[in-house]
Amino acid sequence: MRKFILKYLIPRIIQFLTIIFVGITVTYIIPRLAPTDPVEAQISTMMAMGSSLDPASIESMRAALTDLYGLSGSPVEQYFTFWGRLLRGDLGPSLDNFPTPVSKMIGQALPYTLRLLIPAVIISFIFGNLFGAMSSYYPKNKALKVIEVLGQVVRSIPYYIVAIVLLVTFSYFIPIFPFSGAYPIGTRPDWSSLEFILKNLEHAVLPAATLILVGFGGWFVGMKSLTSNIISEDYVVYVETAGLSKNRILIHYIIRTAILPQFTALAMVLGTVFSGALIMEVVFGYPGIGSLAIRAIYSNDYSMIMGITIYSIIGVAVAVFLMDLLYPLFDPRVRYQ
Amino acid sequence: MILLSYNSPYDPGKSFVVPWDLPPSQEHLFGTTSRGQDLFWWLTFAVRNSLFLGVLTAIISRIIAILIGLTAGYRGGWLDRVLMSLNDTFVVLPLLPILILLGFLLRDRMNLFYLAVILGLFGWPFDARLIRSQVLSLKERSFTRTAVYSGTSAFWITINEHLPFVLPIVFATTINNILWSIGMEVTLSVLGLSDLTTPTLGTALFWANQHGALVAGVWWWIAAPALVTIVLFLGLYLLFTSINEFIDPRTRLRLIGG
Amino acid sequence: MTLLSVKNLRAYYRTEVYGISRTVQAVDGVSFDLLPNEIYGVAGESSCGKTTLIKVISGNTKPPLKVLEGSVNYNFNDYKVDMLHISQDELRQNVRWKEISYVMQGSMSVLNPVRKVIETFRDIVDTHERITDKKKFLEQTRAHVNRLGLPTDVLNAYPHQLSGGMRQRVAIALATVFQPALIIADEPTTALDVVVQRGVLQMIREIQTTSGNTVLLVTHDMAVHANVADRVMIMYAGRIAEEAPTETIFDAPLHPYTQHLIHSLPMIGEKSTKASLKGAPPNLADPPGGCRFHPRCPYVMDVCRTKVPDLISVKERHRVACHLVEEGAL
Amino acid sequence: MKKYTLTRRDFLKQAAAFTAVTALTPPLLGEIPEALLAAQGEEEVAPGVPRNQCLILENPSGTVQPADDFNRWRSGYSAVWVSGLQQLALDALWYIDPDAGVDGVWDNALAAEPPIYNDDFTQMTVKLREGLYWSDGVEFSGDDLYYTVDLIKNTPGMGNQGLFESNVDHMEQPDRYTVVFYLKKPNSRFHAAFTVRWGALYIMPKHIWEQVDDPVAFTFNPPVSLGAYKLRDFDPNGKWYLWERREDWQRTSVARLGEVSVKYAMYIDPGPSDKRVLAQLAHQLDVIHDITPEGRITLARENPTSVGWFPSFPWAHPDPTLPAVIYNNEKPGLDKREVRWALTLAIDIAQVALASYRGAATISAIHVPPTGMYPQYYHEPLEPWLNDFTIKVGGEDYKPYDPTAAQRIADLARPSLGDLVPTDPAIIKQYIGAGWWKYDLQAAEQLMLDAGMRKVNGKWALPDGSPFRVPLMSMNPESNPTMNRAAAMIVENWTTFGIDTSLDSQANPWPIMSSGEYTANLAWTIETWGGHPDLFFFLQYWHSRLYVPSGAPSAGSNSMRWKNPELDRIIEGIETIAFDDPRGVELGLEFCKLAAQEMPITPLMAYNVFTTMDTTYFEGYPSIDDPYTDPVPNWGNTKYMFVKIKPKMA
Repeated sequence: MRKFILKYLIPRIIQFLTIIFVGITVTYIIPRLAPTDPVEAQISTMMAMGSSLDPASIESMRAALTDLYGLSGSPVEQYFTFWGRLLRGDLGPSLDNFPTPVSKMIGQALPYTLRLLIPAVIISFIFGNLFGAMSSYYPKNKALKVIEVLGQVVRSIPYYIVAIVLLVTFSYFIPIFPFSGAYPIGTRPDWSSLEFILKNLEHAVLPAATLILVGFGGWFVGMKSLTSNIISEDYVVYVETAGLSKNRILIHYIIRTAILPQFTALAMVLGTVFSGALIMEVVFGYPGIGSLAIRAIYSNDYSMIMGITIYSIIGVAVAVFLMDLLYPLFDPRVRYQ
Repeated sequence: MILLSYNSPYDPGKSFVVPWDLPPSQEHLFGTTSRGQDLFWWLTFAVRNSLFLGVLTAIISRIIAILIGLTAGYRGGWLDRVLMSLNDTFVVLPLLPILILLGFLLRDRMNLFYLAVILGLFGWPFDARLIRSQVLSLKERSFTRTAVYSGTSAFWITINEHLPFVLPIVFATTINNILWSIGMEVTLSVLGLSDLTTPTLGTALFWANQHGALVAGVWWWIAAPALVTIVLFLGLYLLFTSINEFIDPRTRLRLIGG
Repeated sequence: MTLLSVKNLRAYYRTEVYGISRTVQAVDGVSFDLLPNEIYGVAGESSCGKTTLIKVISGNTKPPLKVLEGSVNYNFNDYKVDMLHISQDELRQNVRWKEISYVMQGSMSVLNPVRKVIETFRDIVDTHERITDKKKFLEQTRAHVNRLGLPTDVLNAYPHQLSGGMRQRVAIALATVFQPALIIADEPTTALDVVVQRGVLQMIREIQTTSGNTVLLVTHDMAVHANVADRVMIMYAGRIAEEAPTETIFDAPLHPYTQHLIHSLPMIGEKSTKASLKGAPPNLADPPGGCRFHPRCPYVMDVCRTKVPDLISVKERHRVACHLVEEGAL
Repeated sequence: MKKYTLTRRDFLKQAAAFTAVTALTPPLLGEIPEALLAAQGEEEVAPGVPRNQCLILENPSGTVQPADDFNRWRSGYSAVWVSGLQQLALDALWYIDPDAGVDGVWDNALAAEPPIYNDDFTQMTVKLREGLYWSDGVEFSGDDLYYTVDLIKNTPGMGNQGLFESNVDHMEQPDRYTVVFYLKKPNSRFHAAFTVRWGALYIMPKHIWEQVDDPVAFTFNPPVSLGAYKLRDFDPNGKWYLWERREDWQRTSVARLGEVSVKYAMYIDPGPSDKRVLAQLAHQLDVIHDITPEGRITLARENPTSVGWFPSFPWAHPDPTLPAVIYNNEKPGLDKREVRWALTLAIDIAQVALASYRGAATISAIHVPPTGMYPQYYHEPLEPWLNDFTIKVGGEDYKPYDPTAAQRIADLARPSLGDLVPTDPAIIKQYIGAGWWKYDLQAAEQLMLDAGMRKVNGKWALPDGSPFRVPLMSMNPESNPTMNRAAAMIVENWTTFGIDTSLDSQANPWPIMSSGEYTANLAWTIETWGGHPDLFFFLQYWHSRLYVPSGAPSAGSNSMRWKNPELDRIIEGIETIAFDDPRGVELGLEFCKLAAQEMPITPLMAYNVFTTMDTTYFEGYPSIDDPYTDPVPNWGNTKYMFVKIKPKMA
């Protein structure tokens, strides 16, 4: 056990912290290289929105805002203040919706994204892997070949195009799904009401389909290449010779072993899937993190963009870490080494 | 299509050179846009530019991936751990917000070339990991050991002995990388964050959206670039699989029976 | 009465890659019989067609491997099986493991690395005799394993927790759950060290003696054959070179290739260096004409280059394919 | 007997399918039978709220986050302001209409009469109406006004805190309905802070706020109304806000102008332009704030119940805002008047109008928006002057004005839009504007040479041969692509002329403008009252004493860094006269002439907003024929729509 902690756990904890540290530092630096200053953004936006401002009064306002946004001091001081706040779980106020804390807004949007993202990722993971394994196990099957080509093509097509094609096809030309939002206008979200949940599901079909379709091909091709080695492994040939049924071999011998690296890959692609969800939510007007991020981008809301980026870095890092921790449960070889 | 762009009767930078909003016809194969451009000819430039971006990105990211993958794989030890930590960090970073911020930063200097460089700088980690693991397995083989015992420097071992084995992987993933970068360009362009005056597959969709092509009934302005993108991706994908089959010794082995 | 009768078997690999077709003549005109209650050894260099032969007789013919002609007929106590025409279902249901089981080459790695050993037992048993009583299955399996001298603990272990020899024994235990009529053992000892090898061979021998079934033992290691086999067949480049009872093969080999194999075995007290055979085994995609051994044969004659030697019986139970023998020179 | 019944859901599906198909296949025109529509009107959009009693409007700021924060007074901007809060629930002292107004341009809303200044503009007296009540039954009085100004003046973090801090010395309350402001320095436009033109200082309910410890953090939920509506319900995710008419709406300031007959109003986030069009085609969105010109054309063709500001082309409501090509007057090359003029003459306004608005633009050659009452105040009086106006090109007098520009645009738009484009020259002038500057590359070239610029390898360069790069920044918000489309066209025009340029499309260009980190920029720095001719609204920032060089944030809207002694004189003149003084218009005309000569920025057109209203359930929307207010639904002024709009099926 001690060996396990030293050889397995400690390096992974270090990796986990490195990811978070590097990611967050980069996230801190990049926005500050941008040409715009959040305080000026605020002042200008207010003027553009038609508030009459006396020129002389702008100065006093500027000072007040700089202080409030925590932008005073040298960049190094700001950096340490930043970490200090982060460790306290305080991502600061949203600049665009001052003084609402960024974490509160993310907290509100996150469940929508997760409710969509998690089932979509799981579905595409299961089906992609299943079909991928089947396609290398049954190399002659025509239907699987068609699925493979389709999956591959869709996978490489940008999320935006897949989303817009689905939207146009199934909301405009064949209007069977709603074209915007997570529930109808005028309805209040009520997760205890079955009717509402059904409405929400109806709204989630196309956005989820986008993520599933794009994700599917990746798992498919990954599984196919993993299993193409495994199907010629001795223990597979052996049980084939022993007359085990194809399904049993596929599930217990081929998928069971090939799925392990796929779990690690699952954690790795979460960052990419997140980017996809961002675009998808924009196309479908789905009220999650993606919509929040796009609005923040359009309003130069640095603290919000940063909050979202930090959340997703931490989220993905935690997911990777958890996967690493859970991995020994699936793979006895690691467990006993 | 790329070659055709050199024969285009129209300058893609010019608007109102043909009647606008014409549906596809013999004269205008893909119809004309609301800006009075012939969509077919315009898209020949778009495909050319998008492919240029993809290839450039692929080249840059390949160089980085090879350098980092070979170094990490061969040197091992702390250097490997540092490089792979960096690698995993790049994998995990949500790229889109970062690209958007960089788009803000570079503003109109964000042309295709810079975009390719930036995408190249972000597009390497998956491949570097792949190359590293390949090198790790090569390291265990006898010829490496022989070379090590015979005193060949690490650098030359890497270049002479490992690169030839690694290159097939590099080629195999190139097309994926090209597709990825073209896709990123589309995403950024649709958000209006790239060089919008250069015709690309992304800017085609951007301007179509800007002109409300969908509700205006100018469906071909959306359909043509989407179709061309899909055909292009399909073509590149098929190229990818056949190259892969050709290069991958395992597949080849299976095909000829061993 | 024979257990297995193989007649004039021809099995080739046919591939077509990028328009170039290639044929590998892996098994080319092989005939032999297996008798009940014997250990039959098959020897030969790697890629001489041993593995292909096993594939065909155990019903594992999958493209690009193709049987061109010949027959493979079993007779398991009046249950007759034509291996080349049996349906996959029947093969799976009634023949595999129940009548023919398999100890594979590299048996070290035949166990699923991420499942406990007992799971593999369960899968195999369940496939052929649906498990209804789990307790009974566990008891029987434990008893079976113990009978073979293995501790019960191995059942709850993962493969990587077992030593190579132990894994090989587990594989043998797996192969004998149903007391099959034929056990095909393909290089069962190759990756093991000498001490462990002995144990494993002893186990095979014991099983054979107690249950009276037939073992088809394939290995390139002549020493192994000398130790356990009743009869030995020498294969060269897809064809049978010689077949005889073990003593005959080792005492009076007729084929130059057999002679070479025997002479290259280390003998106690021998001092002289071994003469090695010149050249490499032929490429079966483009085998030499006539006797396939002729390019390497120290006694090559003109006829060897053009005419394929027949496999002729020189004595009872001793067959050889060599022009020298045909012409009575030996 | 064959019974033909439809469940409501089936019907909705079919209706949606039908509308979508008609939207996408123009030849398949058809109308939904009236009977079916009536049935649809009984639909509930929310529990207890029938569709035909609920006006559904677009909240152009989209989704509101956080949704439950109604503090309109905090510094910063929130989408909640325009979710009905400032239109329906809050009220201010005065309103200036961007158009003609229900009862004149100026409306005394909470105030009983216009502001009363003393002679040197150091005192402003406000007299308030009596008999107005908050929605919780408390009476409105001078206490609320006094409290609001006092709180904001003394609370950093509140919007406009600096404005009141730097202007207000102290206040007095001679009686319950009168507040007197004593100013720190003379200010003839102090009332502007209280006057709604889009938004202004709204009055707080003192009895609520005085119980609050931290006014900056206070969320004012639920908001207590002084307007005719109160909040009924809202989406915690900020997609919709449902307002309900107050039982006692007669005790609010709009009651004296007419009956408030719309029972419910819902402000929603309908998604991007295309989705808004589809929503209106399905009669699920009564007031669209803005869509692409193409979307508007589709509605004009497919949905006969959709109406706009103009009955036909160009439909849009022109905001009192002037999109222009703004030059950074400090950049080498652009500091020369000749160069700025050359760039102006290198723009083909007809192509720009087609590319941006498909011709549905209202162009302006002079530096005030051609909207509201401004054509009468400025454009028409200046027409003869413009016809004779000359600049020096190659040492000779050159008449740059092209009076036929609007006509040309109409002619170019006609082939694709046909009868939708008016033919009557008078109507064209009213809808599309009058003339603009000539598209004359020869004159432009001569002007460049006059300024000492040189052509190197086919591209213009500075006199010393160094590159002259003019990237054009443009605003490209999510909601409206027209400015970006115009900018792309100008980039093309300039490239043809040999300018080294590119398009720099920004979602939020305002901070960049302010700091002067740009060369040329398509946006606006000129905004006006719309209904009132006073130009001090934007000119207050343009005096050279407020000049800030590039690199630091500009004072207000002088982002082009223009300074001119003549301009200073005009501004000083306006400062010292009263708001309604007729001399203001004369000074304004002088400003227009000066700006035409100097061309610090190139005026283009009005910011046309394609506000589109559906008359299926409601009628009485404002239009050019009944311009009682601006229909653009995020304006605080749209509260006047609610005394004019009537449900069709009561």
